[in-house]
Amino acid sequence: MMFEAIVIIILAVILLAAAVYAVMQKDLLYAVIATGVISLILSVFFFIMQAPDVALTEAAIGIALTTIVFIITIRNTSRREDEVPMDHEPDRNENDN
Amino acid sequence: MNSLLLVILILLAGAVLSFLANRIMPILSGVMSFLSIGAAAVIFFVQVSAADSMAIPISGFSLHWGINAYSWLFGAMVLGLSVFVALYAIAFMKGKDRLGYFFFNFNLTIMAMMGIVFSTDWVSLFIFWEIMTWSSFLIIIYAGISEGRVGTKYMIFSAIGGYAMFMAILVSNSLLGSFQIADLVSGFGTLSLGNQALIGILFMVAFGVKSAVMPLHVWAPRAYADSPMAFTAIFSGLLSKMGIFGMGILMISVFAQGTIGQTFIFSNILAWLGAVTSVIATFYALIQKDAKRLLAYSSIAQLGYIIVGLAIGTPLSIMAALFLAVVHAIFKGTLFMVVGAVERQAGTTNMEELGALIRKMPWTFMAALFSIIALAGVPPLGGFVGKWMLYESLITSGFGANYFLVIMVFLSSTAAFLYSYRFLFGLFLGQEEPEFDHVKEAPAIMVVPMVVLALLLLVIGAFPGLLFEPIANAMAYMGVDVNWNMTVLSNVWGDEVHMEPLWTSILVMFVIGATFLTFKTRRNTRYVTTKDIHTSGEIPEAHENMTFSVNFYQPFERAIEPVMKRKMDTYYNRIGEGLESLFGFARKIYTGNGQTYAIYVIIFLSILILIGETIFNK
Amino acid sequence: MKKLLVLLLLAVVGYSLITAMMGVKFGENRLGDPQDEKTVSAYYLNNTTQKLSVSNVITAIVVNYRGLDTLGEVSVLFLASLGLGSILYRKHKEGEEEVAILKPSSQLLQAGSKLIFPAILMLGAYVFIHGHLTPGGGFQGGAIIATGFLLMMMAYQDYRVSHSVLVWVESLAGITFAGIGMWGLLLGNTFLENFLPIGTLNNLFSGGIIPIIYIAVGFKVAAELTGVLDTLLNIKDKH
Amino acid sequence: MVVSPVHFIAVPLLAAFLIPLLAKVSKELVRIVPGLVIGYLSVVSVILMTQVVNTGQPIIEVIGGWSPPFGINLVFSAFTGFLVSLMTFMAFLIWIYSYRFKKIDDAPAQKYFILFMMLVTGSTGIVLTGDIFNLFVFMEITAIAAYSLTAFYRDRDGAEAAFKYLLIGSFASALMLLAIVLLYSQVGTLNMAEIAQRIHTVPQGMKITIFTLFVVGLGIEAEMFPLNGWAPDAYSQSPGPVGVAFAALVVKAGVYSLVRVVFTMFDIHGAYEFLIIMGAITMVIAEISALKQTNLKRMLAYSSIGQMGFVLIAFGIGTNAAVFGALFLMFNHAVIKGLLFMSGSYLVYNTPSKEIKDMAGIGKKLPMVSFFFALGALAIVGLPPFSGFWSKLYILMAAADASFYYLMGTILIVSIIEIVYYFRVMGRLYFGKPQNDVVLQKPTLGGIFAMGVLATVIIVIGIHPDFVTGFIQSAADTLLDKAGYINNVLQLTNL
Amino acid sequence: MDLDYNQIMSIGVYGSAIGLILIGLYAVLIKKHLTKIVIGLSIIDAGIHLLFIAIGYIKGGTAPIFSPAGEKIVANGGVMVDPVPQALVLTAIVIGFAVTAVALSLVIRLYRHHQTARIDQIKSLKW
Repeated sequence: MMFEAIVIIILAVILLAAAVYAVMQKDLLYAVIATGVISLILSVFFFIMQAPDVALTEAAIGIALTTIVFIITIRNTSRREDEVPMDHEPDRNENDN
Repeated sequence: MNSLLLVILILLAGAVLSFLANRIMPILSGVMSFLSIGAAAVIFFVQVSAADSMAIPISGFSLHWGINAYSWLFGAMVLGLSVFVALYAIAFMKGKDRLGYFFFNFNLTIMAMMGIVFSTDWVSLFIFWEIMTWSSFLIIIYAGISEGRVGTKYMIFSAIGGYAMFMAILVSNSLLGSFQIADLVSGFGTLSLGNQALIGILFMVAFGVKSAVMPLHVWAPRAYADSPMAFTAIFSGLLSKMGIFGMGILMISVFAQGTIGQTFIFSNILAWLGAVTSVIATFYALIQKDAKRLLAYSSIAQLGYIIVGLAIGTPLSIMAALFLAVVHAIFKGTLFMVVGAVERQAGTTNMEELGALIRKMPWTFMAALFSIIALAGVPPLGGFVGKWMLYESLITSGFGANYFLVIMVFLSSTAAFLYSYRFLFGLFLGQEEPEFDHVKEAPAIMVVPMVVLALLLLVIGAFPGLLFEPIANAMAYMGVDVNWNMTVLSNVWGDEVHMEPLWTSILVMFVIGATFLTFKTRRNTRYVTTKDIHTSGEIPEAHENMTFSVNFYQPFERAIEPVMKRKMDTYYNRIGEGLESLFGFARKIYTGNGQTYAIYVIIFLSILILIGETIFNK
Repeated sequence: MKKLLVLLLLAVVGYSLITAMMGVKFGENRLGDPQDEKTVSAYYLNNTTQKLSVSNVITAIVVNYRGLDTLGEVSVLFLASLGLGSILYRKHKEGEEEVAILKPSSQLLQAGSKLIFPAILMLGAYVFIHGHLTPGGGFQGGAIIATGFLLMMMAYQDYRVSHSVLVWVESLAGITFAGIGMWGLLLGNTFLENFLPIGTLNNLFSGGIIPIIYIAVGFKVAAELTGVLDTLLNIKDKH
Repeated sequence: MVVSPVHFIAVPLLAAFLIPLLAKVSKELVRIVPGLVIGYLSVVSVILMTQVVNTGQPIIEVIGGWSPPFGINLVFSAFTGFLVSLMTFMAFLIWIYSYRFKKIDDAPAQKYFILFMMLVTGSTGIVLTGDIFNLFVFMEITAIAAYSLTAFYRDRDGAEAAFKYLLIGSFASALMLLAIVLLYSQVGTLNMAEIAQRIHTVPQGMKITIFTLFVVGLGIEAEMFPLNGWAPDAYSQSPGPVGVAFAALVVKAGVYSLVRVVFTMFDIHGAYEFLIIMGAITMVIAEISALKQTNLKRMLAYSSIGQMGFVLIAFGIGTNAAVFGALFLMFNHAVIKGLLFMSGSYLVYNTPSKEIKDMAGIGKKLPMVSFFFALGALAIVGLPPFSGFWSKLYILMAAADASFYYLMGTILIVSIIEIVYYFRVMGRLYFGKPQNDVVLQKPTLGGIFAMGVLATVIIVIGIHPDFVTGFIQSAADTLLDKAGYINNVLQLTNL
Repeated sequence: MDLDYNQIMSIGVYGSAIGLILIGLYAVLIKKHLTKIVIGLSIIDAGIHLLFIAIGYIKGGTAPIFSPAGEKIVANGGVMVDPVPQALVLTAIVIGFAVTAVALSLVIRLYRHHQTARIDQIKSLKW
């Protein structure tokens, strides 16, 4: 039982780290792969929590399909998050809150 | 079938038919409208009696219609004048486009006014009130002057009034449990003073807008002037009287029941507003160059008198007010028709350009002359009687402050002489302009209503008792007993009203004299044009004033300049602009950035999380 | 500034979530007494084997107890593939150069894919056919099959799944699902009623309509996901 | 075959799956079949509605033979039935209206009708279902159909509007899912009747958290301020008929679910005042934003949001009379806003700039359409004798009876703003010179028919409101009868 | 370590679920790139799914699948985890994928139209 708990904690740390990486990474391809990692760990989580059906689904859809859809999108748009804006319109919206 | 319903349905059917008739032949539109109004008038005067009433059940409550002496007076006024105006409109609108639209709304407005008159509960009154508002709005924008801005202003003020009424109705319903007008009258005294004031003020605002009382009048001049004249005759003559109708119900019967009616302030404020309205509007009328505008302001001023009369609240003053209301409907209707005829024949109503139409449009001039005399309150026409009663009632009503009111009313009616004269001079007298040589008399179908109404004024002036009787009935119904031994009435027009020989002779003299003068001028006078040689060979330049019509009352204008400087309009415009820019600022909330919207969602969520306990924990 | 605000908001949201989750003890048995069938889950656990003869309770829930959810879910996927087509549709302009999105892949991948592809299909089919017995089912199986097709599309640049086949599979599967539901309405007065004999537990042919529906779902999901991938992979690049 | 509420979901889904095959037979079938389905559904709804009103008993339809709370159930009560009838009726008119609106030859046009049918199915499903998670699923069906339809036109900024809608809509579904998670952890059931029965066992703090999540999630769908940033964009960028569908179906479903949560599922009393406050804020902000709009459809969108605020206020007052008024307003809003969007999109279509200021004189080019627009404008601001007046009257009556005088004042002042901008457009339509005499698109026969039907409804209901008040009254009674709802749904358990 | 199993598990599972939700939310609210925002949305979804499964978990429970051997597991005093959340999450995952696909297709179209994928550059519809 305690083994499960330790695994969970370790996985949780990796999971959150992957999530933070996915959000912070400027290169979207890596970010997308990080989301794949999130799905992977999530699927393990589901498995540990006695949900094999969900784990299977998450594995097939979360890891494979979602990732590939993201990658196709990146291929069709821009790969870098900090792409140079096409029109140099001053960003008036930065502090409108 | 119930005759009340029949009247309404005939008018409604007339509206629809005239709309459809336009497809077949434009002129049929007007004819259809005239026929339906005529039929309705016949039914109204022949069939409708006090016994008629009907109820229409609607889920939750029911609408009641009925008729009484008070509403009969106004109903008679509406249909009586409308018949003439509808006849006039056939010719006036001939050749204009979208007649179906015009006559549809024309008929609908008249239907709505009859509906207001027939309503004995507030909801149906409100329904017809709003129908009247939007149908008249549609006619105002028919002319399309200044891109509907006039219409918008009219609609804003009407909406303020309408919704004030709506609120008053709903509040009184929630307090008294009934929408009946009679129940408000009987139950008003039981309400707390605060509620009385709330309901009273809201109703005052509602009716004040339509009767163009001082701070709420700004829509009126342009709206009156910019609508087609055939409609302005109705608009100024009758629509504004619906405000008076409601005001009458309130002042005469509702407030009499409540404690608020007895307070000095309430009725006096209204009386003062009326008096101020009449003075200011008269001044404005003086400086107008356009005959339509002049008449529009004059209407506002006249409504001011009526409101003064209602507000003073003595039997004599109420009688004066109602008398003036009827007479004003007739003469102002006629005058607007006159202006309409001039506009149609001469193409303009600018008094600085026009002149000397008397020769070309003598019958129109006759109608104008009679009406303007009635307007100015000169005997022997109807206007005199009403004004005299008003002064009398003000003087005898007892409040010391009313003497000042008398002065104000007197001031404004004196000033009214000035613009009356200007109106006659500017349009019909003065120098002849060559460009108006081609002008001809209006077609008979337009002249006949005007002349008939003008003669009606003569008849009322001579036999005011004809009007006193229904007015007295109406007042008796509203709970004000007319004491026939009042000073003025018992002198000449006592309860046994009869034609005094003196008056008869004066009247005959007057008519003959007027006719003689008219024809005399036609034959022998030499007409002087502006291009005549009195400049001794020098060709006048544009800036040199050769016409008396220009700057007619220049010295007077200079005298009243300080009063004119502050226009109510400007304040409203400023408020409107301020609000618009405020609103424009408010919509900046929608920045267009989807992320900002997402942040709003989370902000909202956080706020609810933080204060949710206090909101929901009950 | 904005970042600070957002962090503040996140703190509030996080705080409330944490306090909320404090009230939900982890691993606690919330089903109540197992014999007490007042709880929905307890009812499912107790009765599924007898009443439906399905050993995978989740399958029973997904396909039968809450079959309407699944029908809705299938339609969501259907709508997504439809919507994708409509959103990404572009009139083909004359003279526009088509650049394929994928780069040609290596020989190894091509050969390997060809080898693996049938196995993946088999696995997917197995997963959804045995949905009522073992973990897995229509969605999982369908998704697995779709990944198989994805592999082929990536390996072979010009690999095309016949659109009309996809449409046929998708439609027929969908019609089977909804049709079985309607058939139940005709026979048993309720939509999606299990009108077939339920068989014995743990047999392949057990559970009445459940395996049939799950197979249909499997085909449908596979077709829809493949359709989505096909649409996305065939975007004509402008550059 | 006996009609049953499940047809509202099964038949359109069956048709949706069938249509791709039918398209291989004939392209025309792609647009005929959805119409037939929706038409059939509106007939079914009328049959069921009369049955429900006559017997006084709601129809509880169980799915899969599992009685609630074990299976999902559909509830066709006087309340839900009223909304479903309204929705299917409007949907059928929208179908007629859009029948020739798009040319069928390009590929997305074939998808339009399926998407539209699914939008209708999702909305009716939200209203009919008695299960909270199922409601979530239908909401997603509606949402995905709505996103795709919003981005339908490629020549507008549809994709932008759709993305904003999707972003906020995803928040809605995430929050709602979270709420369902927490709710399930507390009550262990998903059936709304059973939740209502057990909600008092939930600790107060937890209950409020769940409720907050529901309110925010559903408030997005119900266009509550400040959650409605997506709405003006989505309304203005979607094709005309879809705008109608948003106003007549999607928002109604959102408001329905919010009301269901507040009135039936939870027993939080402060929620009513909350609805009033939020409704008032929504209405004020939306109407003043509408005032300055230059784009007609955007103006209509803000007006629609404002009306939803008004609906929320009416529900928040919470008395029977107020709920009656609110339902009446929902009916009116669907019909009138439908007419406005239908006529408005022809006006917009014939004005290349799509700006109100360039619509001068279009009334001469398109007299019929302009007439319908003017009629709709008169009705929506609540002028008698059109149907909009009655709902306003009833709601304000209820507000007056509950002594909400300030609220009444606010509503009426906002109504004045509403009058200003609607009448400004009306003035513009009829006057001024048309910019060009070319009529790009005359209204189709179907369009005129649909608008004519709506106009007739507006006038007839305006003159004789009792045609619908009976139905609305029983709908209001049903909504407020919480114990009755629970009993009706859960009595089947004992069978 | 005086934390018991339950506490560790709840910190681990709930913590990562809430953490995912918050991190995803951060991405949606702060990041400007549309793809990043969609990534954020899918992370939020993942967190909620995890939360849902965690709520259904029962300590010592087995997966709700009746293998031939343990047919009467409930009757014999054994525990199974709550099957309902699993069924619901199954549905939710598929729906989440559908939404993500639609979102990404919109991103592609927005990029085609505006030649940028920054959300603050794409606001031609406002006020």
